[in-house]
Amino acid sequence: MWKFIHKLASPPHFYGLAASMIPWFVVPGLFLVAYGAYAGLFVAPMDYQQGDAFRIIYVHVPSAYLSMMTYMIMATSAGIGLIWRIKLAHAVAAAAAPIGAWFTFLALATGSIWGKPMWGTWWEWGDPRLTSELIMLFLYFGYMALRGAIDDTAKADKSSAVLALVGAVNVPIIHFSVEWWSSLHQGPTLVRKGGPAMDTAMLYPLLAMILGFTFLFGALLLRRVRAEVLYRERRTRWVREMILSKGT
Amino acid sequence: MTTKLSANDLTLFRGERCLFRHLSFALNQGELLLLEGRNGTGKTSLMRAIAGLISFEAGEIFWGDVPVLSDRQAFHGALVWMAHRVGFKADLTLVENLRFEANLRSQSGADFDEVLHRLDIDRLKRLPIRSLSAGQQRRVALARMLLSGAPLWLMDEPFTNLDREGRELVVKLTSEHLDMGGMCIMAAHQDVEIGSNAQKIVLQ
Amino acid sequence: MGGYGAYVWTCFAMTVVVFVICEWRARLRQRRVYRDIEVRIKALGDTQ
Amino acid sequence: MTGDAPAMLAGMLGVIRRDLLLAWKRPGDILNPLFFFVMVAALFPLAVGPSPEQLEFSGPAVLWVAALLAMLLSLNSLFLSDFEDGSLDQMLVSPVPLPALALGKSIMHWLTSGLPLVLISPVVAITFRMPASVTGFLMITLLLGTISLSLLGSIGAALTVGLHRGTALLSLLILPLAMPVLIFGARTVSLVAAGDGVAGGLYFLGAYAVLVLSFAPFATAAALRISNE
Repeated sequence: MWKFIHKLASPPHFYGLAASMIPWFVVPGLFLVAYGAYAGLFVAPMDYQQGDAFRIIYVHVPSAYLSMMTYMIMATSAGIGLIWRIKLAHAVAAAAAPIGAWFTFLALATGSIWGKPMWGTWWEWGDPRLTSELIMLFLYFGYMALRGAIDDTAKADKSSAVLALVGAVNVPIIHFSVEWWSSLHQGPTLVRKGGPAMDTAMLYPLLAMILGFTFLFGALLLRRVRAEVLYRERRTRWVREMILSKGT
Repeated sequence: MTTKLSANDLTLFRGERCLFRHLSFALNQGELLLLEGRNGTGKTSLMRAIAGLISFEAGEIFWGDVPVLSDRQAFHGALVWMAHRVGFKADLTLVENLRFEANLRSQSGADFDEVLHRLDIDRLKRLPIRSLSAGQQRRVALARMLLSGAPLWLMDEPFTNLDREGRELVVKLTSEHLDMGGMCIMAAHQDVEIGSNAQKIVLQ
Repeated sequence: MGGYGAYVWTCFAMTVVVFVICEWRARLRQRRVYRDIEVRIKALGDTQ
Repeated sequence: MTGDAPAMLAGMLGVIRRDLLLAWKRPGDILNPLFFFVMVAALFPLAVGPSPEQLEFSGPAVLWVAALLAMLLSLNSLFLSDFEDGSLDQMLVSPVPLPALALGKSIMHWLTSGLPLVLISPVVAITFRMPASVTGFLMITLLLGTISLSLLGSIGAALTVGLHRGTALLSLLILPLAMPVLIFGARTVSLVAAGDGVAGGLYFLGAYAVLVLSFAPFATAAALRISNE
């Protein structure tokens, strides 16, 4: 088992494998997203409270979910890299951060656009989800800034891993504290997005979107990790031989 | 005579640059290891790596039979390091600095005043390190080594900034330490005549 | 879209844009790294 | 951790004693963040206007934000001089487990910048027309909150020591992590001012301080080893 993991994590092996795996993520991802978007936009019935504006959740919820999941992936692989000294894990963490930041941004932007017709304002501090997404974005910025500030890759890997782990401990606490904070807020009464009892015609497209986003995220991550691995292995023989023989 | 410190197949990188590959050595009680090489060949890096401050790309160091990384405290309890920067607080006095050292590592029990007297810094006791000359500061660093009970001395360019008398003192103290079964790893770019059986590693 | 069309379509459009940007950045990085290595190997010749 | 407790305690107390001695010889290092705290707190009334209701309402928030920023200000230098003069190297090769020394540094940071802030806060609170009962709670929340901030901040200071863009980077790393402390600290004081219950907030601040205490010294130690490579 251990041997298998090591083989999988060996850079040349991974580099080749990742390239062949990308289509396996892209194709189902595109299918699911296409179905989810079509069904979400045109088939799912209108929400009786929010009207058609609720259709924004078909992109907002998956991106919010991905922004959290990406942080967890980042922190987990950073931890693996730190403890077992697996370089590939550090490469995954480095590759995940910018993607996670983009999805966090997307979740923020779509949430804010959803808020405009719902609350009449682009930004509502009283909404705990938006506020913790904002803090999430700051966490990503901090992580990427620390990485950017350290020239030596190995050192950047380890330093940012410590930060990612500390951040991972704090993420649930930040959520909890923001929830507590907004529950005291005497502002506009908020409409829960979606609501507890969701019609299946509404729910299935959402699940398809979440799954589709995850697949596409997987493809993006693989592509980034490949570039990251190539950069880290730039002095090795296998990269040299590969480039000399004009492979990709 | 048992082998206390041994290094196996060490490879060290600094950033992009490979300083050395497949370096091995073994140090027994009473032995001296000299690291030689021009500036920038990685003497200091090797010493920092031996002390556990930098990680090797490959290879391992053993203290006795135990890998250093698996019992850092045992190894650090056995070494004292005279680095290029003396590592004292410039605003604190000599005594205050050495008292802090006593909190960090076990002491040999050598008489404090006697050690200072021997190093000819006893009149500087109450002065802040800032007002000492570079050579005097090196002497205080020597006092740290003598006061600690550590058997392994790491000395990075111990002769820098010292006058002839001071250099002779370093040689004398080191040979005494070796005679008592201590060990020493010394980086120097000048020839050092200490003891008879010094090993040498020349870094290129 | 019951008067919310602009909001909904903007969100979906932004999503597409973000995916495209992510994909584009990833490809760009891959290409840059690859080219840098290629240039270095050619410059160094067979010395290394 | 296999280190024996007395050695750890001796090392930790040694660090605290040494750094307190240093602070005593250079009082500016303690006073500057305090002046900063007072000045930032003075900026708000100047910007907002002298209306008493508004000051009373925004007082807890202003004091908390000012305290948070003042803590950040003094963090940057926490490990810097140790890093520059080589004493960090000596600490890293000492047999005392590094987390104990890191904890010593955090405690020292709290003693020289957290505690003075707590002590001076009533004076600033008076200018915001804060009643005495509320001021008491302000001090308690600051006391608990600054402990967490010192411990969390040590991690950031250890991660950024030796980097050129240290100061701005440090804020970027620490501020998001400090949000829970700010939220609970400031809100609890506001709640007291509004006559509401406060137990929840205080429990949270206390629990959070304990949680941070349990992992921050280890994270700081790991970060120091990495940064000093």
